[in-house]
Amino acid sequence: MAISRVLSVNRGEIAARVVHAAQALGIEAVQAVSVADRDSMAARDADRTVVLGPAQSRLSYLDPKLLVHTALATGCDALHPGYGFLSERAALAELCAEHGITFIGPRAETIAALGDKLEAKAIARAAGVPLVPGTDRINDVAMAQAAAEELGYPVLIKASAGGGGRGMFIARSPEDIAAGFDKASNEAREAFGDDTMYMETYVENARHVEVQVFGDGKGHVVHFGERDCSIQRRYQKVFEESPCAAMPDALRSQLHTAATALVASLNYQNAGTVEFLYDVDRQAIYFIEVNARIQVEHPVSEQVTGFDLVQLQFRIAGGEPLLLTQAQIPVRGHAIECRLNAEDPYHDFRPSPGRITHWGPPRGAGVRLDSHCYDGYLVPPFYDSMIGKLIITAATREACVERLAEALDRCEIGGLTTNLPLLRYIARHPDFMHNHLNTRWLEKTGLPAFGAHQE
Amino acid sequence: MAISRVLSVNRGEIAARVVHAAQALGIEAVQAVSVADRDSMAARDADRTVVLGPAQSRLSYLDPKLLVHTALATGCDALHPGYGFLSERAALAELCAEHGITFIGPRAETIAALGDKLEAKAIARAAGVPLVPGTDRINDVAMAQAAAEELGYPVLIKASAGGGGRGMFIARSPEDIAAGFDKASNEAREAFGDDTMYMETYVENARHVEVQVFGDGKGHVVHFGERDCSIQRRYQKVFEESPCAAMPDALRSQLHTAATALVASLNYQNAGTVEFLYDVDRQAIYFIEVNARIQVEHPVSEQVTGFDLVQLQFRIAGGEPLLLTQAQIPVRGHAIECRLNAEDPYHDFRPSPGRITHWGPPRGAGVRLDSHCYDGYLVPPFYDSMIGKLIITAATREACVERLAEALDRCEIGGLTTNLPLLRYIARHPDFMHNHLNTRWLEKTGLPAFGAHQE
Amino acid sequence: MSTGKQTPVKAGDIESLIEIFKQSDWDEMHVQVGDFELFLSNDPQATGPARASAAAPAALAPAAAPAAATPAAAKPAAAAPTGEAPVPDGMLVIRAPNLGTFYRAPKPGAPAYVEVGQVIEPDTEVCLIEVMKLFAPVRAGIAGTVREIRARDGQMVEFDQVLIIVEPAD
Amino acid sequence: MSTGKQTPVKAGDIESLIEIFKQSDWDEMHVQVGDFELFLSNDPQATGPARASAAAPAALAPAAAPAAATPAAAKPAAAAPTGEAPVPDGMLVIRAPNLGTFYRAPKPGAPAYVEVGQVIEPDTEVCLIEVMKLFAPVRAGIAGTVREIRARDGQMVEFDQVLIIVEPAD
Repeated sequence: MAISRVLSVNRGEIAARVVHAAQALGIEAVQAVSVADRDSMAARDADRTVVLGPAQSRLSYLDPKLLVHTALATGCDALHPGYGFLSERAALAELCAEHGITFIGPRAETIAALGDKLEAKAIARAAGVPLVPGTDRINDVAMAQAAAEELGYPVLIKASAGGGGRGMFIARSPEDIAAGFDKASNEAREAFGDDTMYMETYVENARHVEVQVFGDGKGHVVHFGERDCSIQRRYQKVFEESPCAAMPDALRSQLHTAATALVASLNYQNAGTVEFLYDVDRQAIYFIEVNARIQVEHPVSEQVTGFDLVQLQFRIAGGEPLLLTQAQIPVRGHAIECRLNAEDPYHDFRPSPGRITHWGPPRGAGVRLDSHCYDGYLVPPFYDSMIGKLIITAATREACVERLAEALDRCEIGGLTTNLPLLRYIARHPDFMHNHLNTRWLEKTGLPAFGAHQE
Repeated sequence: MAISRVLSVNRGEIAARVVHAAQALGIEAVQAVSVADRDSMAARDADRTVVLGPAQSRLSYLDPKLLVHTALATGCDALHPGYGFLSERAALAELCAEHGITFIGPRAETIAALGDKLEAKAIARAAGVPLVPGTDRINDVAMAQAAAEELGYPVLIKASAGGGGRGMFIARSPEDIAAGFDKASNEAREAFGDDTMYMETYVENARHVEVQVFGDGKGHVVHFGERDCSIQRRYQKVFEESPCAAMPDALRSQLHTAATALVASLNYQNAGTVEFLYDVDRQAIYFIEVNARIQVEHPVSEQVTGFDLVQLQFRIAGGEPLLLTQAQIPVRGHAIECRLNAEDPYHDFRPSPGRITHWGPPRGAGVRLDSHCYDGYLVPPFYDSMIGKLIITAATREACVERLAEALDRCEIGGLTTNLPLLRYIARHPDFMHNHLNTRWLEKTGLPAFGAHQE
Repeated sequence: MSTGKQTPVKAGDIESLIEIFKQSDWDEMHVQVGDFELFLSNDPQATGPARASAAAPAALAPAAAPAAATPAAAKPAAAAPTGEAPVPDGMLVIRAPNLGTFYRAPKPGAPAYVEVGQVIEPDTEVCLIEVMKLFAPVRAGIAGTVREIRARDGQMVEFDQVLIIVEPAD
Repeated sequence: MSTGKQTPVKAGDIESLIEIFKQSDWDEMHVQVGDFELFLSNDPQATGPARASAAAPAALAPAAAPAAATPAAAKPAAAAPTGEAPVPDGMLVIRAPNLGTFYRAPKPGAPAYVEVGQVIEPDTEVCLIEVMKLFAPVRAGIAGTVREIRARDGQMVEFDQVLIIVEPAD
């Protein structure tokens, strides 16, 4: 059952990470690349590299049949999908299973179930995991006010048939409902021909928190603590940390229980992440979704628990029992990751591919860099712009933020425009230092301030 | 209690390993070097490097006061001694304790007790660990024959006052005893003025096996499997592997129990190795000694268990509880380490220091290299000749040996004479491939054959 | 597929193109040289130009498929394309449009599409490339005489690997 | 201790010496240039030549020791010796014989061993270097006039670090 040769079908830093993790376990790594990635680190370090097709992803990394054909033709008994690309495409997991290739991830049916938003919510509900509270049909102002009293203000009142913000409003008091309800329901009738309204808790001050889980496929599940990924731009995470220092321990323990209960109910296999909205004002958590793969930000969980999660993926997929109990996964210290991107933060984040003429990342205590780049590497223009992840570890969040700011100062990358100026700015922003953040902070406060700052 | 800054006081690959392990845990690493090691990898990668003194070890790495002074003067709260040099000098551990520096290793009194051969044997005996069986005073041939009958042939008959082989002989039968006893006892009287004789089991066919242990200082002890280090030249290990594939499981389990019982009886703290002679003909094990430090060959145990033992040293020394139970440390696959030395195997292993003009170690699945060398590194002539350790991992010993031979073929080191030709020869020797080895194999069979082979 | 006649696009060229784009005010740049296609955009949401269907026609498999295409698990070795034998001067090549299994004949036992010495036209089908039982015929794209068949029947070929060497018709 | 007058031994020299040794039939080679000492041997058991007691005299501590020598835990910074300020032309230097704490005076409150402007002889004691309460006086080794005291009282100095700059007597 143990894996002897794996096909790595992703690119960039995760491909290098997968190749190195496999090799550390004595597993041969074959790297599948597009022609643009022939000189990548994963290609250089793999035991064998094969060229799938041209640079375009859909003719290389996004073709499930081509990947499984390659795995079979190179004698691989396993396939690691990385993140992004086809990592959460049930069809790839299915195709692997059909051809006797171990897919390093959850079972195809798990991926399919969790990929369907409604089904994922039904699974969460059945496992007793809290969702954003809401109501069924609301008929009139009085009923709305009664419901809002129960949910607690602010609430969001929406048209069932709605979309694009029409027939929708936020109410912070009974007066707001009285003033807005009829207008919204009229708007809904006009726009959609249906004035059915309902109500949800409105989360004004939200953090994105998520729990790293691992399952053995037979119901035994453990977690590796939570991550706080509240600093986002266009739903792209920029900084991620573990633990979520802003969360009280009692709520943290609810969070962990909710996450493990959910995946245990699926007999979840391999690595996954359960994402939640953390409503800071109400001190409540609401399920968002499950990501059925290893994530970009997994290193912060590795740093605070001491486990190599990609190696653990290989071990579990290779049939090793999951011998760990939760008590053996203590969370220690604090870790923050930030994403280094080849993009111009002064010009609307436009991508800036090209050749790296000087690659001088920082080194030192608690400084880890996960990257596929090196002196002279050409960042191709065909794919996403991430060139590395800087992961900082220290005993406390405070020390970690200080170390992060210093490490970013020492980071030298020549030949490309990168988002380093923004990362440095955020690392020294008082809101970041004092952990006064939420999911809207970067777009509402951080970026505008950064723009002002540069003048 | 957690360590925040450590002084690394060793050199070569273990210094680099210690610096990197500390940094991975967020611990700042200060590297203490002699002036000859200013450009070493550990010095380059450490958060800070300080020059202790000139190249001579006794004025730098071997001066306990200088090391502790340096730890205090650089604000370190811990000191990692590596292996060799002062790593098992109780005085250094003591001096650290006196000055509030956490010594990353066992307590001073443990080091002192285990460093005394007689005391170590008394500790082993008290813990029920088997020693080489022997007798008290033997008076005459008849008594010797009776005792030998009980011990089983062959036996070694020795003068109590003996040394240098005088008054000593091996007997394989009662006739041998009858023929040799009086001659030996006369020889002893003439040489030492004392004809007291005694008898021990003679181990004709011995393997060196050792158990990697870890203790929390409070009696809880776990092991990380055993290593077979039978390929030795002048008591220097050349190849080390884990597990000892030649040992039956029942005996292996006795071995582990003996090792953990011994160190548990000492409330052993941190990493250690319990060494045994494995008598292959009698299928028995006999205690040799305990090495109260991390060893050169620790990586093979890391490879088959998946734990980072140097990081574990830091965690335990920093006061973390040892949460592992033995069931959580399964041994999986096989690993072999061989030591790359800058020495000339064709000319009596004379050291060959100098500048490395090409550093081209092998890469690939199951290939790990622990080394402080790089392109352009000058191997100084002042210290030992080890330039790296090649550690190979595979699912089985057979696959591991094949992978080792291939990796050695791909290893390119320019500018120096190395022992690579010998390592390659051994890796493909039928006795090595079929694991027909004992502690005399290299000197009696391997080296002579290698000499013949090169003509 | 690309042929030996086309100017190969080098990494240095890509760099120059990126540089030109950076210096410009353009929002998008799309360069196509034979098989080579470069799409640059300042819009991170851009998904690239519509796919030109210039590569191998995606014909369906013939009724009777060649024998199972999975080679035995061979020991990994260096990838072929980078280490492949040089193409003789003046010759053109037909390259693999993607990774897949190379077949010389439409089905087992049938005559090969082409033999050495045979004259071919751009439209001539010269081999099949199979990916998971999907068999795509490869057309020559060039005219001339087949001088060498480099790829071996039933073996995996990688993208851009030289399959067939052709002496140009002149 | 080494002084500015001595020819510094460079890594290249060590290499050349190793090379000479390799080419030879010698069993051992021992080179000493001032403070620099190289011992090469074909015998792995060799322990090196007997220690020459040429370095700083191992004098015992004076009765009254200077105040506690442990600097506060400072943030690690780049090691001093490699980045130190250049020595002015024509000047000699007195360097640290080992890592330790530098003291200008034999005990707290006592006058400094030397001051800027003072004329010194090779035997003049110029400072103390302390390691774990063992105070070793450092002698000048050279004659001249003290022009600068580079090391700061009570601070850690590393091996070979410049302590005092001396203008040679001529």
